Order: sequence, then C-alpha cells, then structure tokens
Amino acid sequence: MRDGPSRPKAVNIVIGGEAGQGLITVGDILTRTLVRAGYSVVVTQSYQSRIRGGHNTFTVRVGSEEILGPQEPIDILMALNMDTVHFHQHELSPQGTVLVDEKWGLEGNAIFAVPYEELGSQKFSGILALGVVGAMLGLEEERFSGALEQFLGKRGDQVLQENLASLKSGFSWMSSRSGPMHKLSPPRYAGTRLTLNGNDAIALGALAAGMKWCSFYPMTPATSIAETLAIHSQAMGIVVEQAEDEIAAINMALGASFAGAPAMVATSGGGFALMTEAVSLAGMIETPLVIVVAQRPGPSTGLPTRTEQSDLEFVLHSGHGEFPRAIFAPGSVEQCFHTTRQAFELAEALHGPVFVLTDQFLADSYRSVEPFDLEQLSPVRTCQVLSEDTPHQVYAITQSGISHRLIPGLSAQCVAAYSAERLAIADSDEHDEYGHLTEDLTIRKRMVDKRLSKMNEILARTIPPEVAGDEAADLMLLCWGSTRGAVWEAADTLRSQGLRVATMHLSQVWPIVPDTVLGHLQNAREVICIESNATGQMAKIIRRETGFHISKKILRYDGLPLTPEFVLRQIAEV
Amino acid sequence: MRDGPSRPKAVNIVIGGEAGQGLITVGDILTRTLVRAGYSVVVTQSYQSRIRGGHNTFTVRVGSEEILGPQEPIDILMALNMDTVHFHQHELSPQGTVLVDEKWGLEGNAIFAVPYEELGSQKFSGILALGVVGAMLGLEEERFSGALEQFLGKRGDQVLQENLASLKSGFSWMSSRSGPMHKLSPPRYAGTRLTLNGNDAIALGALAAGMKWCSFYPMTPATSIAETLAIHSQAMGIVVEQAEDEIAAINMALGASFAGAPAMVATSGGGFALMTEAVSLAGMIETPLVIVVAQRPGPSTGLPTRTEQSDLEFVLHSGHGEFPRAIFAPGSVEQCFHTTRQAFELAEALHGPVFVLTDQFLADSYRSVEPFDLEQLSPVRTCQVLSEDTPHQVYAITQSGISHRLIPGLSAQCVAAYSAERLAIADSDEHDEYGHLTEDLTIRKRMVDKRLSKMNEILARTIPPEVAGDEAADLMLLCWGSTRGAVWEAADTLRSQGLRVATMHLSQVWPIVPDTVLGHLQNAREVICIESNATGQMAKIIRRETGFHISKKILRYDGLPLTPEFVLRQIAEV
Amino acid sequence: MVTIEDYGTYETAWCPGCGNHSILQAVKKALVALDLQPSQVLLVSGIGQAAKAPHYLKANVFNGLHGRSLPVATAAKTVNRDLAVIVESGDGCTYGEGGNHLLAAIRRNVDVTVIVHNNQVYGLTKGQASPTSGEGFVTKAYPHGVFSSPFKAPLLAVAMRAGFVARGFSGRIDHLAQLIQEGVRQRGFSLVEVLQPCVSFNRVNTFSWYNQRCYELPLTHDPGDWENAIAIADQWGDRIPIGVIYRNNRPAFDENLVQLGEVALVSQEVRMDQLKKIMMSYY
Amino acid sequence: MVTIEDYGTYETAWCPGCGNHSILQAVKKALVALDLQPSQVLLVSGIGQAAKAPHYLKANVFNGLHGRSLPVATAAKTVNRDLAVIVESGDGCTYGEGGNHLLAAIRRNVDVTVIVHNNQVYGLTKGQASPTSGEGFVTKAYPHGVFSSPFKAPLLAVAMRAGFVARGFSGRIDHLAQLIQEGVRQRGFSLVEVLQPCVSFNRVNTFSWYNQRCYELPLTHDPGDWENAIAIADQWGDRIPIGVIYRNNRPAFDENLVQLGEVALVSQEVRMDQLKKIMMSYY
Ligand SMILES: Cc1ncc(C[n+]2csc(CCOP(=O)(O)OP(=O)(O)O)c2C)c(N)n1
Ligand SMILES: Cc1ncc(C[n+]2csc(CCOP(=O)(O)OP(=O)(O)O)c2C)c(N)n1
Ligand code: SF4
Ligand code: SF4
Ligand SMILES: [Mg+2]
Ligand SMILES: [Mg+2]
Repeated sequence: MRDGPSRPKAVNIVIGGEAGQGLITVGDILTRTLVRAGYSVVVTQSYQSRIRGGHNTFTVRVGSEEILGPQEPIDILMALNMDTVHFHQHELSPQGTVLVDEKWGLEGNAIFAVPYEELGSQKFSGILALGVVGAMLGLEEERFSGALEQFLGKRGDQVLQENLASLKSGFSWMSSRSGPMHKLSPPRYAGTRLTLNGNDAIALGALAAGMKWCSFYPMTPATSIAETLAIHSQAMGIVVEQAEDEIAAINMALGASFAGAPAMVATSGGGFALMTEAVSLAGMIETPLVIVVAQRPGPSTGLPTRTEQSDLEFVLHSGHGEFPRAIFAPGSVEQCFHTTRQAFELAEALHGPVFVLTDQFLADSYRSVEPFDLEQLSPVRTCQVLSEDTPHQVYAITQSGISHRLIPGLSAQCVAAYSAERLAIADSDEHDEYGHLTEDLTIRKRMVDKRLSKMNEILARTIPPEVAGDEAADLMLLCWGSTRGAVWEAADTLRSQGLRVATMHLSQVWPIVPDTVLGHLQNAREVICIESNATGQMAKIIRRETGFHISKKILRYDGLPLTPEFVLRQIAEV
Repeated sequence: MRDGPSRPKAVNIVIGGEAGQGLITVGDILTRTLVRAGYSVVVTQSYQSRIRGGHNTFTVRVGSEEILGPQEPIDILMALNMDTVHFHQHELSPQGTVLVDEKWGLEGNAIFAVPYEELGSQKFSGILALGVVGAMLGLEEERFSGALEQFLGKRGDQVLQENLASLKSGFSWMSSRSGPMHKLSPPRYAGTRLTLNGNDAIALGALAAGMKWCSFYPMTPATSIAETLAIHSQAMGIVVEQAEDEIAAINMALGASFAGAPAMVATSGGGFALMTEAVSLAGMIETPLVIVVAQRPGPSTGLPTRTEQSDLEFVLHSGHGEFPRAIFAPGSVEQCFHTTRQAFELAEALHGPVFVLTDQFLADSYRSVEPFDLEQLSPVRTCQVLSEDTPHQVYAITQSGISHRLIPGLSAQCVAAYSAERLAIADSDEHDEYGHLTEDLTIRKRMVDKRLSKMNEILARTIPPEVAGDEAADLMLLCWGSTRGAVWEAADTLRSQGLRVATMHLSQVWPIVPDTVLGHLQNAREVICIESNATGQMAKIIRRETGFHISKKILRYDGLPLTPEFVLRQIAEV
Repeated sequence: MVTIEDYGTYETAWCPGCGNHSILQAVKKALVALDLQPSQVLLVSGIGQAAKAPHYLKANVFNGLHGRSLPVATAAKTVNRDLAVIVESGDGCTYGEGGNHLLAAIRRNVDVTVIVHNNQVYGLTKGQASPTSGEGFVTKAYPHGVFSSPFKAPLLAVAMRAGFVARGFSGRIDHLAQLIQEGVRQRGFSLVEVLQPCVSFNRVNTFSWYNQRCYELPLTHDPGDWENAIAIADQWGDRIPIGVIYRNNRPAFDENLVQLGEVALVSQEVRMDQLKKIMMSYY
Repeated sequence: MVTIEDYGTYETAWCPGCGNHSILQAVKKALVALDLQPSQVLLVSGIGQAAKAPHYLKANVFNGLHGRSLPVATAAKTVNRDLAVIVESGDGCTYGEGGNHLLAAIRRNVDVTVIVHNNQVYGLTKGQASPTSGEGFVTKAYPHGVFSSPFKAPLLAVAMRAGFVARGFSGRIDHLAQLIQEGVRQRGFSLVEVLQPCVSFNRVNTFSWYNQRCYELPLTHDPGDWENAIAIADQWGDRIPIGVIYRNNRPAFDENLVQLGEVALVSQEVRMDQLKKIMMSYY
C-alpha cells in the first residue's frame, strides 16, 4: 500500500464549441504538445450524437506531476462560440480565465478577450487560441509548432504555413500582453511519452498479442478500435473487416479463431446484445475470442456518445447456458493495453470468450503513456502445442478441463504428421471428445463438468484487486474500470483532510476471487462502492460472491464521467 | 402450510421406440383417455433431435390421487422396438411389466409377450399395445375408443375403423388372458378435466389475457406455443406471424404492442439471445411485451430437445443498460396459464418487458387440468385509460414512474378528443417527456429514475413464494419453475420417513422480495437449493438479494428432468 | 384539408447542406398531398442521421433500433390498417444491418412505404462504408477503397417483384414528393430509394455528382414490364434513372389475413366466448 | 489420389428416403474428383437437418449457429486460403435466418461454395414454412397456406452478379457432383442450390415433383450472359432449369486484401518490429 498525497496541482483547459468547429484538432494538438513536453494529461471528450452544430467540449487536464482523473473546475475555457461561455461560465475555478473573441463584446472578471480578427483569419481562431493558451501556460512556441507540423503535415504546405502563422500570432500577442497566467511547473518526467487514448491502447494491446483478425460493425464508442487496427493492417499484415452486422462480426471472428488466427471484435451495448448468441457458441466450441465492449448509457440507443458502466451484469451473464468466461475492466490507458493483451493470452489458454469492458470516457481519454516494453512480450501462438502426441480428440476430457486445439489444415510448420484423423471439429450441439454431435446424456454431463472446470485455471490467473491507501481505513472506496483515476484522486483529497482512506480497484471484474477481496473490505470501517451506473452492479456481484453487503453507493448515470469532485460531493452527503 | 403425505400411488407407463413409430399418437390417446376418466397424470416426453429413428420415450405417470411430478421406476414398459427393452429394462419397478412383440423371442421375468401379428397388422402394434395396457389398468374399452375417435376422426373412416379394431383386439386378448395386472383405483375426481401441456396452457393464458399478436421463429421447445395460437387465430381473430428471424419476431411484437395490440414472442435460449437488443428497447420505450423463454440445455445449440433451467441469469440480465423487468417461472401447467395471463397484465401495468421462463419438460408435460374460470378473467385493455385529461406526455414523470400510454391513430372509441398534439412517440434514444430524442443530461437522470422507480409497482405485485410443509423444518427444499412437482413429491417421501421438511417454490423468480423469502429460509435448520442447471443460479440470486448463502445444492444438468428419485438420491449424498 | 403547417417546423441536428433537409420537405409535401392528418401517420425509423427524420415533423413516431424498422412497421400496420405507415432510414440501416428484413418485407408485400435516405455512407458514425458505397470508396477501414460490389436495392426489389419500386433524388423535391405519394397509395410494399448527398462524409457522390447523372424516366416507361424494369434498375453510372421503376398488383400482406376485419384489430373486442370453446376442445 | 473411402461412411440421423443422403454422396464425389484430402477441406454449416451433413464425412467441421455459416466461412477462408471452404446448410438457415449474410457474401465475392439443401421447408423443427415454400403451402402456422412469395435465391444471386450460380437436384447425383466441383474451382462466391425432397414434411415438392420438372441446361446456355441468366434463374414451375446458370470473373474477396501473402495468414509470424514503429508513431 502507498500513502497518497492530496490532489496534484493541475491546469484544467476546456475547449468548447460546435461539432465541426475543429475543436478536436485543437485539442489533439494541445494534448500532444503537452505530453511531448513531459506533462501528464487526462483528456475528457464530451460530444453529442451529431456531426455539425450542438455543443461539444474537449477537456485537457494537465499537470507536471502524475494526474489520474478528470477535474470539474475550469482553469482555462477556450470558447470557440458564445454558447460555450454561457454553458460553462459557472464551472470556472476562482483563478479561471475565459478566452473569448473580442468581437462578442463580452465583459466580466474572468473574461479574456482576444482580437482574433486582428491577429489573423477568423478561420484559424482555434489555432490562434491555441497560441494564446500556450503562452498562458508558459510553454515554448516550438513545442506547439512541432505538433502542428506532425498533425497537419499531410494536408499540404500551404495549410501548414497558415496554421503556423496563426499559432505564432496568438503566441506573441499573448506574450506581449502579460506573463503566463497559468504557468505550469517544469514536468517531473523526461523520457519519451506517447499520447494514447483507451481505444488506441486496446488496439496496440491486441497487436502486441498477435491478433490477426478483427471484424466489427461501427458503433460508438468502439469504432475507433477497429479503425485504428485497420490503419495498421497493411503494416502488420492483419485483416480488419467491416461486417454486415454484429452477428456476422462475431461469427467471422470465431471462424478466424477456429482456423488459427487470434481474433477480436469490438462493439458497444446494443451491438453486443446481437453477439450474445455467438458468445455462447464460443463457450460451447471452446474457441478463443476477445470481445471488447465499450459501454455507453443505455438502455437501447440511450446516449450514444456518452459514458456509463451499466453493461457489467449483462456481459457477465450474456449467452444462454453455462460456460466459463473472464472480464477485464481497465482503469487506465496502460491497463487498456495490458488487459487486452492478457485477454488474448487467457482466451487462448482457456479456449473460450474473454471480455474487455471499457467505456466512452476511457475510450476517448488521451493520456501520457510510457512506451510499452514490447521486447518483453511475445504474441499468442495458436498452434505451438501441436505435436505427434497431440491427442486426436479436440475435446479430450482432462483434469483441468483444457484440451488441445487442432487447427484445420495447418500444415507441416505446426504439426509434422498431420494425419487425416486429426481433424478440427467444432459443433454447437453437445458433442463427444472428437467434437461430433452426440445425444448421449452421460457424455453431456461430463462435457459440462469439463467446460466448467476450466474456471479453476481462470481463477488462478485472475488479476488481484489493486488496493491502496491506509490499512484498516475508516473508509474504503471500491471501484472498477474507468473510474479508477477519479476515485484515486478523491481518496487523496480525503486523506489530505485527515481521513484514513483506502481504495480498491478491480481491473478484472470476473471472476471475483473472494479471498483477494473480502479481507480488505472487512478491514475497513465503512465501504462505499462507486460506479457509473444506477443500480450498483458491482456491489451486487460482490455480495453474491463474497456475502459482503455494501449498502453505501455513489452512482452516476447522467452520461458524464465520474469526477473526484462528484465523489467528494456525494461522500459529503452519504 | 399443508402437511404432505407420502408419495401418491401411481402407475408409471413408458412407451418407447424410434421417432416416427407413432409413439406420440399412442401416448396422446393414452393420456387423454386417462384424464377423461378422471385420473391425474404427469407426462414426460424424451426425444432426440431427429425425425426418424433414434430412441424416444413418452412416459405417462397416472394416479387416482393428485400427482405432481415424474417417476423413474417403470411399471409398464411398452416397447415398440427391441432397443427400448434394452435401454430401459434396468429401470423396471419390482412389479414392472415389459410389453414386447412375441416375435422378438425375448424371455425373462417381467417380459410380457404379445402376439401382435396374430392380433392384427404389425402396422397397428402401437394401438394393439394400447388395448393391452388399457386392460392391464382395468379400464373400460369405451374410454379408449372415444379418445381414439376424437384423435383420428379427421383422418377418415377407414383409418379409424382399423384402429378401433386393433384397440378392441388388444383389449380382449389381454382381458381373456388375465385380470388387470396394474389396476388403477377409481379416480378421486369426477368433473371435467382438460389434457394440457405447459405450452398449451401458455397459449391459452395469452389468449385469456387478450393477446392479439404473436410473432415467432421456430425453435424447440417453444414452437408449439405459437403454433397452437396459430391454430386458434381465425377463431380468436388474432395474428400469429412466423418471422424471418428472432430479431424480426421481437421487433414486430414491439411494433404491434406500440400500436395497441397486446403482444408476445416465444423462443428458446439461442433465439432469445438474438432478442436481447430489443428487450432493452422495450425497457427504454416502455412498451409492454411478454417474452416466453422455453429453456433447453446449452450452451449454444446444446441438446435441442432436452430440458434445463440454465437461462435464468441470462434472462434476468438480458439487454444492455438498466430497466425494470419481471420474470415468472411456472411450476405447473395451471401456473403456465395463470402466470402468462399475469405477465400480460403486468407488462401493461408497468409498460415494459415481462418474461415467462419455462423449459422443455414442462412445455411437453401433459397434465390433467381443471378448466379455467374464464368468466372471472378480463382481458388486458391497452387504451381504456385514455381520456380527455390524459396528458400529452407519453413519458410524463410521475411518482410511480408509470405514465400514460398513447396509441397511434386510435380513434373515437378510445379517446374522444384525440388531438393532433396527442401523438404516440417512442424513441430508443434517451428522450424527453414527449418521447423526443434529447441530449439534455438532466432529463437523462430523471428518466433513469422514472424508469427504475417502476420497480416498486412490480415489487408490490410480486407473487410470494409458495411455502409448504413443516414450519421450523429440519430441511427446506428450495426450487423454482418446472421442478416443483418433483421437489414436492420428494419432500412428501422424506416426511413419510419422519423428517420435518418444508418446501419453497418460486413461480415468480424476479424480483426477489427478501421479506417473503428470508424468514422461511432462516427458520429451517438446513436449506438445499434444487435446480436443473450446473451452477445453482437461483442460489446465487438469493444470496445477492437477501444475503442468505445456500451452500447445499442439488443440480441436474444431463438434459433430463429432475425427478423425486434424483432428489432423494442426492439428499442421501449431501 | 391538411396543410404543411400542420406538420410543424423543427430544428434539426443535421449539417447545413445535407440532403436530408430536402427529403424532409418532400415527405411533408407528400403527406399534405395525401391529405393525411399527423395522427393518421406512423413514421418508423432505425438509427442513423436519416432515422432522426421522424422527430422533425408532427406524426406518430417509432424511432427504434438500427436496422429493425421494417419488422416494427409490418406489425403496426397489420394491427391497425387505418394507419399510414412510412419507414424512413438510411442505406446502412435498411440495406446493411436490416438486409434480412428487407428481403422478408418484399416477400410479404407488407403495405408500408420505405424511404431510404441513400447517402452511400454511414453518416452518424462518421464515414464508414455502407452497402451502397461505390467500389473504391476510401474509408478508414478500407484505405485502399471498398471492394464489395455496391448493393443495388431497386434491382433486388424488382428481381423479387416488390409491389412498388422507385428512385428519387433529394435535389428534386417535387418529383420525390410525387414518388412518396404514389408509394403510400400503393397497397403493398413500396421502396422509395432517395439519393442524398452527405456533405460531411461523402466527397464522391456529391449533389452535383447526382444532379448530373439523374434523369427522370420518360412517360413511355412501363413500370409493369418486369424485364425492362430489371434493365432500368440495373442502370448506375453516368446515367441514373429516377422515377417509378416497377410496380405490380400483388395482394398486400394484411389482405391475406382473413382474420382481419373491417375494424382495426387493435380496436376489436377480445372473443372470450370463442376462447371458452377453444379451451373445452382440450377435453 | 484421394478415394471416396478416405471420406469414410457414417450412420446418419436422416430419414430413409431423404434427399440429403444423395447430396452427401455428391459432395463426396466432388471432393474426390477435386483430389482434396479431408484435412484440406473445411465444411461449415448452421443448424438444421442439412446442417448435420458435415458430421457424415471426414473433414474439418465447423457446425455453428443457425443462419450464421457464411460469416464463419468467410473469415476461415481469409485467414487460411489453403483450405477449401464449403458451406452446407438448409434453405431456412441460408435464406431465412441467414439472409443478410447471403447478401453480404455475394457482394464480397468470398471464395466459398455454398451448397443449399433446399427442401422448401424447415425439416428439423418439423415442418414450418421456409422462404422457399411455395405459395399456398400449408403449415400449422399458415392453415390457409403461405402467402409470402417464394424466395428465388438463384435469381437474386444472378441479379447481384454472384461469382457462380448453379442449381442441382439430389436426384441427379453425378450432375450435382459436377456442379459442386465447378463451384469449388470457381475463385469467388459459388451458390449451388440443391432441390431436395423431404419425405417427412414436404408432401408437395416430392422426388417425382422435382424429377418431372428438372431439366438440364443445354450446352448452348451461356452462363456469361447476364440478361439471359436472369430469365433462366426466374424460371420456376412446370420446368425448372438445373446446371450452371451464371458465372463471372470478379476477383475474390481475399484477392483484394493486399496484406495477404503467399503463406496463409495463420502461419505468418507476428510483425513485432512493425509494431514497435507503429507504437512510436503515437509520440
Ligand atoms: C446494433 C447497432 N449497431 C450499430 C449502431 C451504430 N450506428 C448508428 S447509426 C449507424 C449507421 C448509420 O448509417 P445509415 O443507416 O446509412 O444512416 P445515415 O447516418 O447515413 O443517415 C450505425 C452503424 C447502432 N446504433 N446499433
Ligand atoms: C437462432 C435459432 N433459431 C431457431 C433455431 C431452430 N431451428 C433449428 S433448425 C431450424 C430450421 C431448419 O430448416 P432448414 O435450414 O431449411 O434445414 P432443414 O432442417 O430443412 O434441412 C430452426 C428454425 C435455432 N437452432 N437457432
Ligand atoms: S453527416 Fe452527412 S448525412 Fe449526416 S447530417 Fe451531416 S451531411 Fe447529413
Ligand atoms: S425431416 Fe425431411 S429433411 Fe429431415 S431428414 Fe427427414 S426427410 Fe430429410
Ligand atoms: Mg447512410
Ligand atoms: Mg429446409
């Protein structure tokens, strides 16, 4: 356990405007610049389900120390339109600044009017503002221009030059006016840091695991996982296919996996619902499969571009009949990478479906991430274990429940003597050890036992909860998945107020290993379960699995991510 | 609570043979004859997933007292082929008789050879055997010929006459040879009894509720529900439509219900999996829908014609996001009728999805059933509550969470002043009170609260568990759904052995109302949960909802129904 | 007399310049021309940009699941034949996720009119290929361009002898309104595919791309001639025909259901007397 | 040289007299004629009587979900192009539940051969109507007979310009085996629809019903002529054409995937060196 300090000092920058005003471009460049400069960031993207108009924000919280979660009070509000001022003015921190266009004629304490027209074209007000903010933060201009070049390089020289000029113009205007109003301390970290969001990291984790097939049907907030993989498909020599629907996507993935290619699907709640029949199939034919479910608020279409953690119970019980599974729920961008990799390993080891449960907040949240040590990682191998002695029975009944996979048609490089008898047979019906359909009810029972006994292997590999803070605490904050950062920082704040607080985060939410959880919960005087849903799904699972009843819950389900401030407000209430 | 006697005296008749040998016809006529004669029956059908060949049985357990569950030892084995003798000989009761064809040349203690060829054509050996068995049971021949006429009447006179002749021939041969070897006591009940299986009763329950639309995609063991409804569709003026797939089936049903027709779908595990996206839709748009899930062993295609109770958790958590639901799990054919009716009422009251969870055993299990008192029942009305004052807001936020439905286009007979403003709007996105799409996150939270608060109405209406037997018992047997009869009879046997035994049956498995369950469980010295699945799903739910941990379980998952004998054997072990 | 004002005016979430605005206009014009009250109309849609359309006029609305509007419309129409049931959704929704329901609806000849906003792209999810995307259309998932052959829904519908098959263009509002009107009047399944520019994600099939290619079928075109309709429906490229391509007089789905009476099924009393007889038949 | 014995003989769960027995024979004959080893063949099926077929010969087998064999086959073929991938399933499976995947597979032109055992009924579930059931076919759910128009898969496949479209009859085993062979040889999507009597549930379309109507397409028939193929594929009734109806030379799905090399994807090493570069591009 480690002792937590109070919340790290950070500057919270919100870029607000209409869809289509380019705020993502500005946000991306700002983020990448800060990360490259060695700062720690947590990005929160909040957008509507439309392509133009409406109101979106891109929030970059930046600090020189490591920061983990989002923050509510706004230090710098970059308003690309007047609505933004209107919507967010009341969220300003005491020292907050609102960047507005001089032309709007706004006045007030925090208002900081910039003469965009004077400084350059209106068209570039986003980039101009970026220059202004860069100077406010006390950073060097070159840092931004580098990122801008990388970002806009491919759009041609003219565009780049215009943008660079705007950037410079904003920078010098601000520098000439006053000193840095929100100066960042020098960053604590030096080495190379990558700018990755949760979905990027899932894609990289899959590639590191040796994924060769990803099929998908577009669905926010999962789409970018497959699209990122597609961008790298040529270089990696993998196949990413947009399917006609989610049912096709998952059945394709099972076909690929059966044929020997580590495979993945990525979707969100409604699309996942359509996949549940095949989840059960994966359980029955014992075929490895990684299923990423990126959650958004339900039921049904719900709020397609917002965040929630309300599909835990659904994923846990998805598919008819009974079969083992595992569910990861990464709490950071690094964990997105690692748990996705582990998901492939586990799927291959247990011959069945393994889930990665993420959500819109984490999917879109850029962070500064140390490069992963790829040398230490080796990809999953589907056919390495085949040998002369490999039994012919694909579903041989073993002590562990785990048999030997056979891969259809795989030739000499895997199996020297691939005999005509050693065929890969998969059947969704109950089957015998060879994989052929059977109606023998004695075999049925043995096959159920075999499949379920694989749970032991999963249990043995389950990631224990991450517990931090005071032992025998007055208060234990329990969380899972993407809310880790918010909870961790809330705990730090509580500690700084003198409370003895512990935190527990589950990055693997199934199975629950009571031994690794119960002691910690019992040690705390009080436990609060914190979740982004309305019914406290994890609390229910904990009670079912351990008998420990958590009656106090902090639940958020308005579509916005949990923040430390939200947690603290609620704790004050409970 | 009632005191249970030991198991009722009964004769257990097994008809065995290949698919296509007509054993279902023989079984049906036997069953109907016995029911009409006033006997109580429990039928168990066991068949393979093929149309010809293989090995099937049709088992009729018959008693003069009320019997509730199946029985393992066979009193009369009607072997239509030699395999049947082979497969079931060891299951004979001490006084058991095996009816075989003289030609097979079999000998042995229990063997009772009938000269079928001598008595009539080989083609009618099933009916000949029926005559023999009728005489063995000491029944009058006319009882059988009446049922035969009803059954074969439509096939033409010639067929009927030949069958009647065979029946007579078998009857007189047996009567001339010996007295009734398995004589039934006179039946206790006089009045009219119907011969219904679980699926028949579900269909009738739906009709009694005023169901007007049923869409389905064929899937064993649910198909016969829709097909039974279709047979009556002309008389009842309802629509039954075979859909292109299960996704269409449930979306059709939602369309019909939205437009004002009480609607139902019926399917099994894999088909239900495909429906889960729309289950969530029903929750979101608050549209009544009854969903019958007839369980069979999974995962995946599993054993398509066998029985299991392994979809409880799946159904309970099906659909992404969070919304209220209720799940009935009838324990008898009568309960199939009543819970299905109630499901329609509840769906209409709560504006959302309600489930009826049955299984192959109950679906196919014929019983003797008292006619339902239809006069006492009134069908669901979708538009009775509309009036001048009905608010325009379909999703008006109310205390109970329940708003007023509006039905598109419904004219004067329902609403006098159906104004242009009073339109029925449903949206799978989060919506405002009028039903229109919204991205307002304050409304979002209020809508979640509104929807979830409907749970109170459901809780208030939940059927309490049926508890029977000794108070403060040494042993409490907990069960749900179709296993009721087996558990009830096992308890009776245990009591006759001097144990103080109580039983609890849940015919509504969601929500669990802790107050109605916990006390009973705590009163017993020991609780055993009995389920037809491999993981003890109900025990898990009970722990989650009440904190009560049931560690002792009797679980059957080989595809066969739970029997009292199975339960007793296992109790001896645990 | 219904007027266009009866259908209201709403703010939309569509991009300026999007073809959807014009399609919305055409739908309203058609409804007015058909003299239908908003309460007589049920608009069913799936999910996508096009599928938002029903929120932007006054009518009964079922905005359901992506790809699943046809089953909803089928049942709603059947239980209440007094409603005019119109489906509006995108090419992805209707031809992609919902392809199986399109086949079934054509076979049933269910009396609904399906207006497919065909922008040859997935708009709402930001630019993925749709079944109608042209070969070579570049997306993130297909950096070398799409290679599945584009789905010609009108051709498929003609081949399957759908009740009514037409194509319109959002750039010809009155012509389109006329097609929608005829579609709604048709007693049976009507497909009205509408070419619709997406200014944000389809830089290939732009307004002018369509405008240059679309030609109205001449008056001499006989929609009853199946062989010819096949050839017309197959046309795509330099010239794209718009107008009524094919129609026939197959009975509509609900006309086959003998149990449906004069009064809409939803308004009929439940026949409890019949039920008693049915129950007793199990004696 | 592969012999028919290499494919083994198994007991089946089919009814005596069922057309499936002959189709099984034809498949084996075709595989032998193609000189394929059992280990080179992957048979993919859904659920139904037809879908049991892969269990009755020696080969790699994926007997998956009802309606979902095509997506499985698509991916398996793509990751291992060395496999001969053949789908066998029923009319209900392929045209009913699986209709959307049929459309997509044709558009992708994925290099698999789909043998549809078309008995115009749902056999395994005991006699419900299938998409190909004739108008008026009486089932429990349609006491007045089916009224949806029967699905003509070959017509649809020709209209969509599938790679290879053929129809066979289980009563002509050698002719059928020849069609299957040609289908497997075709580099692209091949539909081989097989008319198959179901003695238990289809009393209309019996062996002799088919036998009387089926005629082999003459040698003069040009499968490259699309217009004519449309007319042939549309034929149904007194005369039913069997043979290769249509074919073309569109590149197969996997041929469009530039990243697929000589060696099957499943056997390729993971490019960890490339991954490092990719990761660092996020700097
Ligand atoms: C089951 C499911 N899968 C995926 C999605 C995500 N989704 C929403 S709209 C859409 C595509 C829309 O394309 P189209 O139907 O052409 O409509 P457009 O936006 O172009 O008008 C997708 C894939 C969803 N809502 N539901
Ligand atoms: C999702 C799903 N729905 C329904 C079923 C039930 N089912 C099994 S086979 C079958 C129909 C089979 O018909 P067809 O494909 O024509 O094959 P046949 O038995 O006639 O050869 C159905 C509906 C299923 N297994 N899975
Ligand atoms: S993204 Fe395309 S389809 Fe959607 S509103 Fe904008 S222009 Fe129209
Ligand atoms: S039911 Fe029909 S399709 Fe199935 S095996 Fe029997 S004859 Fe063949
Ligand atoms: Mg589109
Ligand atoms: Mg069939």
